[in-house]
Amino acid sequence: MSLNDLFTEIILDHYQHPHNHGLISSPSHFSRGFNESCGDDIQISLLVEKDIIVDVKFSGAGCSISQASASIMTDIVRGKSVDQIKTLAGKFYDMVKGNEANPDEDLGDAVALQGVAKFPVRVKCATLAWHTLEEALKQQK
Amino acid sequence: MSLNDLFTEIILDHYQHPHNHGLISSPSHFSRGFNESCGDDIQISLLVEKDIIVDVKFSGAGCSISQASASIMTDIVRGKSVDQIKTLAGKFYDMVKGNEANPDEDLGDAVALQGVAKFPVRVKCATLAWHTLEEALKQQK
Amino acid sequence: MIRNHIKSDFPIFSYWESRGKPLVYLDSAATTQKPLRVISKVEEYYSQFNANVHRGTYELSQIATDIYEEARSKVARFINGLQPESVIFTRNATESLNLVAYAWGLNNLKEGDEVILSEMEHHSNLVPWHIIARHTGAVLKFIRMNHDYQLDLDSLRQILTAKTKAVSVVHVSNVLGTINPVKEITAIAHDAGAISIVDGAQSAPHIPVDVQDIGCDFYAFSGHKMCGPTGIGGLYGKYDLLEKMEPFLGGGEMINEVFPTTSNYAKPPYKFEAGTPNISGAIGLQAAIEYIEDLGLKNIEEHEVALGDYAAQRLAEVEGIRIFRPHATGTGVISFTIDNVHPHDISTILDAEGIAIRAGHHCAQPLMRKLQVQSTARASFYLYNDRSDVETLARALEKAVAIFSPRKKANVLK
Amino acid sequence: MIRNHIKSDFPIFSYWESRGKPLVYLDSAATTQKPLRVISKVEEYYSQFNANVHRGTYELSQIATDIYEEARSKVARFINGLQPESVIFTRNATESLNLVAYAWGLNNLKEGDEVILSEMEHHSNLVPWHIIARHTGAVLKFIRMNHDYQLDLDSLRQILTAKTKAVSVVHVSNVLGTINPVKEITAIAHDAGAISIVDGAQSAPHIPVDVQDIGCDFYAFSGHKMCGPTGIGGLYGKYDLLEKMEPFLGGGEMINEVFPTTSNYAKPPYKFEAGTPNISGAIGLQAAIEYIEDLGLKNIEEHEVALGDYAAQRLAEVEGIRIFRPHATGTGVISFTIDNVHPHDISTILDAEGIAIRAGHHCAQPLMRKLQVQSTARASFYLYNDRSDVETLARALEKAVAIFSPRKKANVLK
Ligand SMILES: Cc1ncc(COP(=O)(O)O)c(C=O)c1O
Ligand SMILES: Cc1ncc(COP(=O)(O)O)c(C=O)c1O
Repeated sequence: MSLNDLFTEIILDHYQHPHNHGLISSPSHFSRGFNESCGDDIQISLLVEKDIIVDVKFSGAGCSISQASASIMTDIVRGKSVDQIKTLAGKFYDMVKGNEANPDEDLGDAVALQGVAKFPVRVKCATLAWHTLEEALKQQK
Repeated sequence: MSLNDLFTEIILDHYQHPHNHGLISSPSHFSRGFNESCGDDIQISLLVEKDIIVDVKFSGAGCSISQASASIMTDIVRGKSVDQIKTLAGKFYDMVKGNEANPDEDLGDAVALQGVAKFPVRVKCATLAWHTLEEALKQQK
Repeated sequence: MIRNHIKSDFPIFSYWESRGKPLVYLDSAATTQKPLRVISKVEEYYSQFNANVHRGTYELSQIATDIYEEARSKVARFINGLQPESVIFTRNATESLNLVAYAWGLNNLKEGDEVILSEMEHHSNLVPWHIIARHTGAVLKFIRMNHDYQLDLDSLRQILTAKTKAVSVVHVSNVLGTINPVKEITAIAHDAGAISIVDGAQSAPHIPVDVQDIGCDFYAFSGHKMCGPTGIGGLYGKYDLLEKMEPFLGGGEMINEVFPTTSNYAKPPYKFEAGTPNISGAIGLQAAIEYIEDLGLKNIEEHEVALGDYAAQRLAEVEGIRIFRPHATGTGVISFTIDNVHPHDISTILDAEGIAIRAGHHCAQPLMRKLQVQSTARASFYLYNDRSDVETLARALEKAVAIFSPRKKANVLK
Repeated sequence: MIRNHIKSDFPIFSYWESRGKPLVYLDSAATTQKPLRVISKVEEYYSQFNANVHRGTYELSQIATDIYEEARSKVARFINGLQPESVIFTRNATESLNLVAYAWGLNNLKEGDEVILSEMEHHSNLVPWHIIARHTGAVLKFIRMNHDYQLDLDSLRQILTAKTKAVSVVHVSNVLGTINPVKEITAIAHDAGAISIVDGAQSAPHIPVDVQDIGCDFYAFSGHKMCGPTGIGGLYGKYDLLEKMEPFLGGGEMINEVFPTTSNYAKPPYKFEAGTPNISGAIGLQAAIEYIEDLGLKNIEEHEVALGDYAAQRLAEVEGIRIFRPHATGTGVISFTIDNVHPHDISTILDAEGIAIRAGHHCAQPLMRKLQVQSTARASFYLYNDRSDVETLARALEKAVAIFSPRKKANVLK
């Protein structure tokens, strides 16, 4: 396993300069997720209108993988429908768990996280944002 | 280890025909002892006058060793002083634990229990009556 | 069919054989012997993969976590639990039952509520309820046992009331070998709105168990009674019930967030596994289950019942013997007494011949009183026993009778 | 002095060495590696002497009981407990602390009573008290920590009141390595009529411990953190206190007489050991203690302090590092953060070099908040570590800094 595959330029970039960071002032959905094992903490706030994500922000603290994954995710999901997100999340989990060698192009920048598959201890970090997003969508506010 | 050394004629005799079996009607001292491991249960009632055991009886149920040891003990301790009993008990423990190859003659018939030293799992059975006696003497009634 | 020479899978038999003192081990209801496969697995873990689980952020810890969680999945499949997360690792069946009594009982029982047990329970399914009853004011009631040593389900129906909150019974009795109809008992309990708890310490090792088919809410068992290491056991619980429950032990692993004076908890099973678990124990237990499954639980059961039947028949020839074994559901456990020979003396005489049986109350004092005995002798068979063990046992019992019958004694003692 | 080549006592190091991935194990505060001597002892037990303890009436069971009880005596002598009977075998330090919280706390605390903990406790000495406080209405208070990561005893004196019933503190912090003055704390607690409880999970393995000298009422520790097997730990308690206490878990072994709805209990330590114990674990723990004693605890302590001091000095050279280690009582535990490199990322980068350290909250979330960090990285040294391990660590940390510093990154990644 090479660290190069994990700490890619894109990851470090999103980590050091996260996109969509903060809280939406009146979100329609919100959830907070933890990784007990390493202390990652991510809050996701959403504005969903007619089943479409019109706005999304994240805040929290954690390692480069969890934060970069959240930052990238917010970029990707904006404008997508709730159903599309379900599919996307599934593709993302498959990729980082190494179940899928050729990640779907819908994943966009998230393919930068493909290297996580070689670092099983970091899978939880990569998926935290996505799980928290799915939780938020479940919780009608 | 030979079973002959354990189940001697004297032991079997005391087991099948115990001496001083029963309860003293108005004892000055009383105690009940258990062996959790095998269910032995012995009750000892005493009449002590001027520091001398003038009467002693035992009842209860248990294996041959525990019952025979109680029966023999009641024979030996009658007429002895409380101090003498302490010494005797100590000698008895030494004998059944194998700490003393040549048991003291004061132990009388109790030397029939010498073989117990070769059966470590039975030591508790042999000492139960004596421990219960010592407990009874501690408890002022 | 259990294959011949199976004893050679268990190093302890060759050890004593090689010392000229072959071991006839008939105390498997207390604890079983361990096959080499289990012993080696534990050794391998410590020599190659030892690290703490769950909290680690490096590869070795991930390996340890993976094999620990694989063991959990194995246990869940073994008893047909719906999901791995419904299995909590504990020290033994006793701790599993205490976990239920404390975590469920302390928070769900109030004064006057009733918990139903049975007349043939092991102390492990009695004393925890005594403690919780003292704290909560709950009342304990008992399913009666009939003359064939079976639980009387009518008596269960009679004592059930609207206040009954739990019915907790032993699956297979460690004294009588009775297999209780836990599926029916569970259905009766559920009809009355009570939860059902099964003490499986003597079923998991010996008969196929399907917790979904039984339908019980909790099922407790011990690893050391099924070829596994000491110090590991399990509690299966229905997941939604586990989710709703308060935790039992507090500490590392079982939490989500901890503040100075409050905390919130992780999901089951972690919520119930505080502190560093017995990792090597869990891994050894998996190896034990694999060993048992390779032999086949149906085969093990048949083997034991056949030995039990044969022993019941052969031992009936011993003078003055009284056997406590149901006609309806006999297994590989035989408790007995012999007139004029105390169980402890029987055990000593057998021990001199290299035969290990148990004498005592078998942690079931109320049952002893019900049987009107102070103690019994008990031979319990497992997959590694065979008919020659029964023969050796029977002959030694005849010797015991002779020793305590003065008329015969002279002829037997050398 | 610890002898050279001590790593060869531990099979796991040769295993990874032989696979071309030498293991630099710096997570001994989580769990330690096991010497061959301990692994073999467990194997020997299962291959030669395995039987259930205490209840047996045959020789094999007597042997098992004797070696189990010998292990108890060994533990008692190791911490200079007055008598073997004051040592209770548990699964781990967490269970030991829960035992005290439940068995002592549930029965001795009432609404408004106070329990004093400290700001540097492990969750294992926090969450059990949260649970008991919820059941009893007792109140938790905290000894403050000063700027050198030491407990401030004045703050203890200030918060002590007539309602304080117990003071429970960690002996050696698993995050900071601080050695707390538990003897003084115990004296202060006793003066106020409170009992004193010491969490010794990180002291028993690393420094000489004398519970009589400390004077504490309870002392908890884990076997797996001191070269012993997983699944075994201990609780030392003053015997008269243990005698007066209600039991914790109910079941076999811990009773005297059991009736359907009541029971009375055996003497300590048996009163607190319900069910079949982790026999092989206790025996393995004895072997671990013998191993440690052969090396000498004073030597182990010196070795670790020297490594810790060296590491503190060497790591201080790493850019952006912040080390959380008291000047007054540094040990072999070093927690740190590095600016702009998250502990979890540090751990992954180190892992790629075969270095196992821990990253996270170390089961001490309130302490993390006090330190104003979310998590730290932690290297913890034990008897088998040496200066070359520190060197490897320091160089890998420099690499981590470089990876996260774009300007340097190109030069370090191959
Ligand atoms: C200070 C301290 N207390 C308690 C514990 C709990 O130990 P265990 O997980 O073995 O119960 C630990 C170890 O994690 C510790 O470091
Ligand atoms: C029926 C039954 N329940 C519970 C137990 C307790 O098992 P353990 O001692 O492993 O906790 C036993 C074994 O002694 C048993 O036979």
